[in-house]
Amino acid sequence: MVTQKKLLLIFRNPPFSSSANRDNLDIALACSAFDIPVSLLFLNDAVLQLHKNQQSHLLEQKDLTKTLNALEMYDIDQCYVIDEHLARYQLSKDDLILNCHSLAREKLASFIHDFDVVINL
Amino acid sequence: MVTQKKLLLIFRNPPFSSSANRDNLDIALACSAFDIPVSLLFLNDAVLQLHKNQQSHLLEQKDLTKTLNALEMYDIDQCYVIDEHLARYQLSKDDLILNCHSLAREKLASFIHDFDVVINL
Amino acid sequence: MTSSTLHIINKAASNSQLYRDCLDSLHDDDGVIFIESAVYTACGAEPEMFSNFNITAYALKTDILARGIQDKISEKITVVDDGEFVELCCLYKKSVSWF
Amino acid sequence: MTSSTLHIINKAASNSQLYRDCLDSLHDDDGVIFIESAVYTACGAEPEMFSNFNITAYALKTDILARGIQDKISEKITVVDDGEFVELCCLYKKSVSWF
Amino acid sequence: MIFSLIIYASQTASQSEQSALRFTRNALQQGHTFHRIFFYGDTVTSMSNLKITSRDEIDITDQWLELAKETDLDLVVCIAAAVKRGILDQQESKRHQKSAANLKEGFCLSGLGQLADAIIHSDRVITFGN
Amino acid sequence: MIFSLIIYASQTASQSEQSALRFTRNALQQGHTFHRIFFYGDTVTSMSNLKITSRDEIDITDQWLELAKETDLDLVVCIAAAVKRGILDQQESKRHQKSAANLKEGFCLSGLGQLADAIIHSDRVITFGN
Repeated sequence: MVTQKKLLLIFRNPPFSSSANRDNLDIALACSAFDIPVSLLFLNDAVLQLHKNQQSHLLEQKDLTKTLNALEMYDIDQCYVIDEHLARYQLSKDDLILNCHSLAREKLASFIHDFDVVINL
Repeated sequence: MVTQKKLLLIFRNPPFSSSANRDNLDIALACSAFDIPVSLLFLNDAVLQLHKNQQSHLLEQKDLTKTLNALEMYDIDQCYVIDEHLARYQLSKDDLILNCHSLAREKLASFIHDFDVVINL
Repeated sequence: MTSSTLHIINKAASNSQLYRDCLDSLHDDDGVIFIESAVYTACGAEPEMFSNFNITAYALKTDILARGIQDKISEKITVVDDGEFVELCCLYKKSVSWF
Repeated sequence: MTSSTLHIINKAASNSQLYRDCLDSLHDDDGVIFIESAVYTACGAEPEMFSNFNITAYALKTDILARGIQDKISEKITVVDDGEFVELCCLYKKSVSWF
Repeated sequence: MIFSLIIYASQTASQSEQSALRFTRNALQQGHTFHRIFFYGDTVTSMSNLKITSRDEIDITDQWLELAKETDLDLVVCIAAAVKRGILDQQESKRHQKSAANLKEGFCLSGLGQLADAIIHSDRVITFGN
Repeated sequence: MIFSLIIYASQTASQSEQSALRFTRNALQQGHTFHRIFFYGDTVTSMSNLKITSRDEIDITDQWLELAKETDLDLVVCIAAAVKRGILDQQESKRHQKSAANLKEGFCLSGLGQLADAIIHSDRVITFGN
């Protein structure tokens, strides 16, 4: 029997700057479909990916917001941000499209420690 | 009649990390063949590209050192580094494969100001 | 037309080395334009880092709107549309892109 | 086998945000290995930034030799060959790559 | 004013190609001309005609072609960058005895001399990169 | 120990694919096994059979194939990443009515489910990226 592993996906990029955020989200959906428990951590500039009021059509890009909003349908509701990273961009949790848990920066190491597999794109 | 333009190519990457340094060197050779006066500026981590004793065969990569050494044959002898950037990596001009002019960091802005076209890969 | 340079930067300020190199390269009367992810630098306190210089800092409207940060842009920043970006590239004698 | 994490970092320290994030993520008894352009971080004073932590810092020999910096590696760094890198990945329970 | 652009960024990895396209459209509207658009580095992989864009996405490469039709843009893809990434026109495909050519029609493979020429003959050379 | 690797970096833009290859060779020498090597993101453009490597350079992609011949490696290229970058096998080429297929023989296009499966069935998942 295979033991269930906890997967953490770390996001580090602002929106529209690379395909990494979308690629990482696609991993989240695929792994969730295989019943792997998935958590998402939006580090640093990646909190900007969660900012409300984005208008991706202005850049003729696909809207990642839709996929992010669909996460709950896939039973992925473990999303995390770091307080200090929100503050750096003068954001509060209300400015985000997802309902995120916030972590103190000092707790980051023990948070990561608890996972079995980490993918950091 | 077309006025002669002075071209500056800025390098910013350490060796083996991207194709930018090689791509920039190829621009230097092509432009020199068209009689465009070319200068090369190795900013920051790019000074590491000039470090002696590299062994690119260990990474199964092509040696940029050979191309750099061929620059003089192409009459490209205007190569610049920033003192402070050398010092950051505990390098002196003797550690470099090219004979470079060194610039104080405070002179960088007026140095760039004097060129007509700048490509910064 | 000026004899100065327009510096075009497109990365967020977390790329601090890129910003340091750009700052070191700013000549009197140069301009800086924040495009793509660099428009976040035009928010709040961040443009302070450019305040020691006699330069004008611009930010590209389309990229600001796409990111939904139009209400956060610092008063020190001149917001320009796509057409005005082209005009700036004509106004300044050359450009240097930082990416 | 430990229950700790091996952090694999491959960029030069000029990517300071990457290093800050990696540092923030270091748990007691975690290890860090510098590969590719990160081996420059194993030179001289740079590894100081990791000295506040109870971690072991490694650097990959092949990448050091390719860059010609074998004489500059700090004494605080354990230089490992390609085989030992594999062994470290077995020794630590998981890895996190920083790039 | 005569512009040339260097585009140096993978289309999938950045917004650069889209920024360059918007810049070009706006400059043309203002009556400026373009000596050349030079695609270099990882950008060249966008010019594959084997690329499949999903229905809800926009292929920026095709927009370059539309713009070029209306305005006679010279869209040059660096030949050295292209062949080492597997983007071939008929001639290169034949020369290297490959099974297919995949450069999108409307783009032209050529050498870095075309970039040097663009530097000489343009009032402004703008780089969009990543 | 059972490893799987994720490789996420353009071959031309980084050393990551070479690092991953060296890691794999050394782990195999030590008697470890690999459940899967998963090529994702811009990495997939390396798997084009139209790519032309100059005589003084080494094509890392071919070295994966050599290693796979000796050791039965499962080299999976993410299908979504591949088709949007113009890397097609015969089946995808036919399905999208394209003129050619260009995936190098020895690599296999498949979905992200193969990555999930690799996570479940491997003791270690290591990412090499850029």
